[in-house]
Amino acid sequence: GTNQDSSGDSKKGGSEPKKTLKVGTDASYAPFEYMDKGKITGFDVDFLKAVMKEAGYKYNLVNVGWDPLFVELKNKTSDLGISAITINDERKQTYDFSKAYFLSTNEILVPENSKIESAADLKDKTIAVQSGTTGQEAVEKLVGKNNKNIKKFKQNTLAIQELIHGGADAVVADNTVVENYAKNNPNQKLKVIADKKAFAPEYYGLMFPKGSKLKPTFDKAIETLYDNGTYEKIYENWFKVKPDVANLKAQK
Amino acid sequence: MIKVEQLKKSFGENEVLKNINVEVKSREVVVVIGPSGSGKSTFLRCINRLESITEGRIYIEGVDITDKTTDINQVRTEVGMVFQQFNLFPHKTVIENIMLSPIKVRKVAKDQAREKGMELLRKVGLEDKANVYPDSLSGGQKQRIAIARALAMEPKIMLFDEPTSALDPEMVGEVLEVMKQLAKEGMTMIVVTHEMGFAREVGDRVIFMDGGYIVEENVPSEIFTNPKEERTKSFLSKVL
Amino acid sequence: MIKVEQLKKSFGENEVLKNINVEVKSREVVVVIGPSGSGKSTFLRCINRLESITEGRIYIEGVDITDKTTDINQVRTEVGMVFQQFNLFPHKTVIENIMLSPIKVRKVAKDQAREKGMELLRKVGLEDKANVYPDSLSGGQKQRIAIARALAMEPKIMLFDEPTSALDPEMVGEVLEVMKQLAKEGMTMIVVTHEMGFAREVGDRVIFMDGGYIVEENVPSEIFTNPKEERTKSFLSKVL
Amino acid sequence: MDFRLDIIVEYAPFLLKGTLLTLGLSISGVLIGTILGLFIGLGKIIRNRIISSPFVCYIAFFRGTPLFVQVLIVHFGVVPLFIHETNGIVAGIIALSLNSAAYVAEIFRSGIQSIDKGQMEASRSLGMTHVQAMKYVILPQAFKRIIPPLGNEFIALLKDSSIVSVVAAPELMYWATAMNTQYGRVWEPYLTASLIYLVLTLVLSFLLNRLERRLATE
Amino acid sequence: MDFRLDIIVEYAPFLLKGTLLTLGLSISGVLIGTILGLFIGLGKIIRNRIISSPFVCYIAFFRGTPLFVQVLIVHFGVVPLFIHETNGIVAGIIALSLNSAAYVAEIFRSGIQSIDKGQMEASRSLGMTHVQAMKYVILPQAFKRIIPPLGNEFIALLKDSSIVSVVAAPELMYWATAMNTQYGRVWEPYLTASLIYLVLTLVLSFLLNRLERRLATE
Ligand SMILES: Nc1ncnc2c1ncn2[C@@H]1O[C@H](COP(=O)(O)OP(=O)(O)OP(=O)(O)O)[C@@H](O)[C@H]1O
Ligand SMILES: Nc1ncnc2c1ncn2[C@@H]1O[C@H](COP(=O)(O)OP(=O)(O)OP(=O)(O)O)[C@@H](O)[C@H]1O
Ligand SMILES: [Mg+2]
Ligand SMILES: [Mg+2]
Repeated sequence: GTNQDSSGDSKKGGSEPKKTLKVGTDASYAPFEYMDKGKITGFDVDFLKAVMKEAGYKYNLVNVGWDPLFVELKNKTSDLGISAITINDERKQTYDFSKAYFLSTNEILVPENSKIESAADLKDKTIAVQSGTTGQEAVEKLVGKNNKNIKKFKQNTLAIQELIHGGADAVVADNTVVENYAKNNPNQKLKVIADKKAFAPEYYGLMFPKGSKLKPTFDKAIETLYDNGTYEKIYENWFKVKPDVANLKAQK
Repeated sequence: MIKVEQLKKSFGENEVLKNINVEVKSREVVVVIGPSGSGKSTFLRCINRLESITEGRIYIEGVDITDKTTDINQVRTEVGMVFQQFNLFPHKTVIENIMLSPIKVRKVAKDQAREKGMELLRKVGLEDKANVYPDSLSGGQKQRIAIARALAMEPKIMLFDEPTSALDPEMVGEVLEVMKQLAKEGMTMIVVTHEMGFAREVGDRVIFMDGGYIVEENVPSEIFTNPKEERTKSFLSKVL
Repeated sequence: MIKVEQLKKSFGENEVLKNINVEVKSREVVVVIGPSGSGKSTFLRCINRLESITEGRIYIEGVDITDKTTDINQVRTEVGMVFQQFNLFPHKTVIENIMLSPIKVRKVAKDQAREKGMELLRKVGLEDKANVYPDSLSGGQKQRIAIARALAMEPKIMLFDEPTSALDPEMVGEVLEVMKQLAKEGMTMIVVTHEMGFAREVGDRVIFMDGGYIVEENVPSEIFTNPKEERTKSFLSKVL
Repeated sequence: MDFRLDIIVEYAPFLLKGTLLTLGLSISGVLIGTILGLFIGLGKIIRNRIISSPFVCYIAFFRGTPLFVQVLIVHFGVVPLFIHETNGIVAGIIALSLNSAAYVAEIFRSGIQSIDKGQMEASRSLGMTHVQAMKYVILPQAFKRIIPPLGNEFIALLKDSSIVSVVAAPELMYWATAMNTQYGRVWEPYLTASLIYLVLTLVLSFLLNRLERRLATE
Repeated sequence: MDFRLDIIVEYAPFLLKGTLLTLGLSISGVLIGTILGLFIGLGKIIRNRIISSPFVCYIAFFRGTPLFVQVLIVHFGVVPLFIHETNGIVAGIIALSLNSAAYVAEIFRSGIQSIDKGQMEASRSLGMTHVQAMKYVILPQAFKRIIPPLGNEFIALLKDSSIVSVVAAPELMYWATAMNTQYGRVWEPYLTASLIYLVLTLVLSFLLNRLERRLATE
């Protein structure tokens, strides 16, 4: 599945001609990256376009799938990955990450009549998450890693289906994901609970092979997007609210 | 005993039996001969309704077995059949082969069935094989067990369909011996066979079939030495 | 022509042939008889090395075929074999069955192979069947084709392993007729059969095997009327 | 290629638990599937087209669509009807059973039809009814022939059970995926899982071969 | 249950493209698998254990591990060695071919061994070598018997090809998943996909049956 999308005419690039970068993604995580009528679309896609323009690289965004994405980077068959990838310590053991480019807060999705009011109520409840997401991380911090009350699904949509069909008491996922779903499916009678205290913010980053020389360039490019307001525009376009740029900039 | 009236049998378009009329009296031994494909097997199989009948009537002891209301399983218990391929049940021992039907169909008590079974094994000279599986028997032994199995249902008539054709020559004799004994005891029998010696010695009557018809029937001494029909003559010249 | 010296053959523990010594002269017809399991088939199969030999030597026209350096495929082209089960190639027409080996093994030209094949079909009385598939033939016709197929390789010896045992009785005659013709033309033949009439009429010598040994051998007139060994007597009494 | 044994060690207890559930799912799947399959197979043999057609359709559906979809349908569509909530393990067992029933039905059908017609004729000629002949003569013989393909079906099910991870039944593949997502590494979890599958299937094949040989000599 | 036909209509062209790739993957898989499988099957028949053991191992590995893992290994381990980049479609074709080769090998083996021994003996007695007998007598007959199980393997591959979606080869299941993630809906994409799979497999079975019948009468 190669979906080509190139941009950037390397006007700022400087002297040497830069090679075209291969960027891997798993286009199955709306609204960050998903297929819209055969085209990879989403916040990450627009953000990547801006970053690449800033960094002065031509690139190919390729939908390689989630598991393959990691192998691509490890084998250096891709130059970087963007796929709403959470920066965490385990992954840092094998890969490098750029500066954080997205702040995600997890929220709880429950049936309207649920007694759950905060993250603390989740203990001893069955919680559905998408495996590998910040939602999973957050819940595992709360109730323990690989706790048997956590059900991990390959997709958030399946986790939410589980909730709707009574197999789980709550879904924990990115605020954007759960709010999107609750808004678009009012007849399912779901409500969203935010618990800023319990769920520490999580950050997404661009992922590079260990020791990649690209990292400094991209860190700088991201910084620039924060400063010149481009980031805010893209963010508002997708999420209809203002981002917490100060918080993001504060991250290393 | 058996009366077959205007029997016709077709497989699809192919009419295999064309107007067969036969009467077999009690204690009579009828031998059926004829070339391959002439309908001999089909004829036997119609008598115990292994084949459905296209037209005509078959009476066994006055009961019309072609009638829909007749209990065919009941009829079959009275008509024993022995096949060319023995068809013993390979997952059961010899004695179990013999006891199965009396127990399940006639609801005979196990002990009684076993006793009767052993008696029959003695009759066919194989009481020492009661507890072996059919696989370890020779062809001739298998066929004798198959006869004993059929007799266990105490049939009034026995049908034999080329009982010795699948046997090695030295085993033919032992099976024919059992059949001769049976005939002597007065069993009513219809035997399809190519063993002309047996037909001559034991048969009360020989029926020659060809192309779905009974071409000629007569006592053995007549038909073998003095066949009336051309087709009988040419067939006998090949097999004698 | 053929000389078998101290032939032994075992399947694992089971010694099936125990010291067989036979000599067959050119143009001689040897008939092998004996009870089932006595090793008749194994004996034939050793002669064209379908079975490997455990001990002993076999010479065909002076060539030691048990020698490792002998080209066994070459030997086999000189020894034709006819099986009980015909073993025609079902995916080829009759004439293709006959032509296959001459073309592929002897590298005969197609036209020539076909001509020779048609001649052989005429010999076995089946030239009208050249282009049909074996499935549509009767057993007797199949066996005659099998004989023609073996003859197409122009063998010096023909081995027959119960060629008529799988046939309906009325077809036995036509196959024996072809074999008699072959014998008359001077073919060297070893025939395993239960057809005593054929043995008597055509056989130059009869070998009686039992339990892996040659128990007795003699000209037919002697062995049938005046067998010397007890085992021969008892066997013959069963099959005659 | 670096290969991190430490994370395999860390996940070993989970992989073990997962393997046990994988075995449990496959065993219950093949057992229930065998019972269902027997009836469906017998149903398909019935000469009457009207009676046999639902069985024919059942087999066509379960053999003609990916197990993946069947699992989702059972999980979200069928299980909640009965226990008023979803349950990955229950759904897994049901889906694997229904799926294997379709395959087992075909195994039974061909096993039964492979028994020589003479057996049925001999039974009928001894006065047995069709049902009696099936019960005492045909099925006992068919069972023996059915064991090898049934064993193969079990092995197939063992591998197919990995699909149940999509509804979060914590079997072997589920834990391999968990490991994969936590560390973002592919080879360690999946090669380990495939090795476990390979060992399971080879051991099963071996046992199956021995069983077959014992049955053959009986 | 609401069922949104509009999103199916919207995705129809992609599902169609995906179906075509699914067919393409399965067809190339079964074709290449058949050629490979013939050699592997012949290799397994060889009496010499040393020569036959690699073939035996090949079959054990590919039949004993989930296709899922095989796809990943080929995608990351094998394809980059040759074309210096990953490619989901190439990996899909290779993995499906290697996998089906193992099954086809067994089909060939049992097809060859099902030919009556008398055929080989008759050929040898006519002076043919073992290879000649195989080529002119055994294999032509075996091929006929092999066609039905080969057809079944094709059908199995058609369903199994859905697994190739993990390396983002845009076949049917890939688009169903894309639809699922875009709209967050489960039934519309997966029921539609399963219906397409069902139609494909039923049509194939039908064609296969006709072919079998024609071969039988020939
Ligand atoms: N079940 C069947 N379906 C169709 N045709 C059949 C069936 N059984 C027998 N026939 C045909 O009926 C004809 C008579 O067959 P039958 O078996 O009665 O002959 P037969 O005299 O017993 O021959 P044989 O000596 O070879 O046993 C043959 O042409 C055969 O092909
Ligand atoms: N391939 C084999 N493997 C093991 N034992 C065999 C094999 N072939 C034959 N035998 C055994 O060798 C013995 C002789 O068999 P053979 O076929 O030569 O007998 P036969 O005289 O031809 O009998 P029949 O008249 O039944 O054909 C038998 O006990 C048989 O079981
Ligand atoms: Mg008959
Ligand atoms: Mg023999």
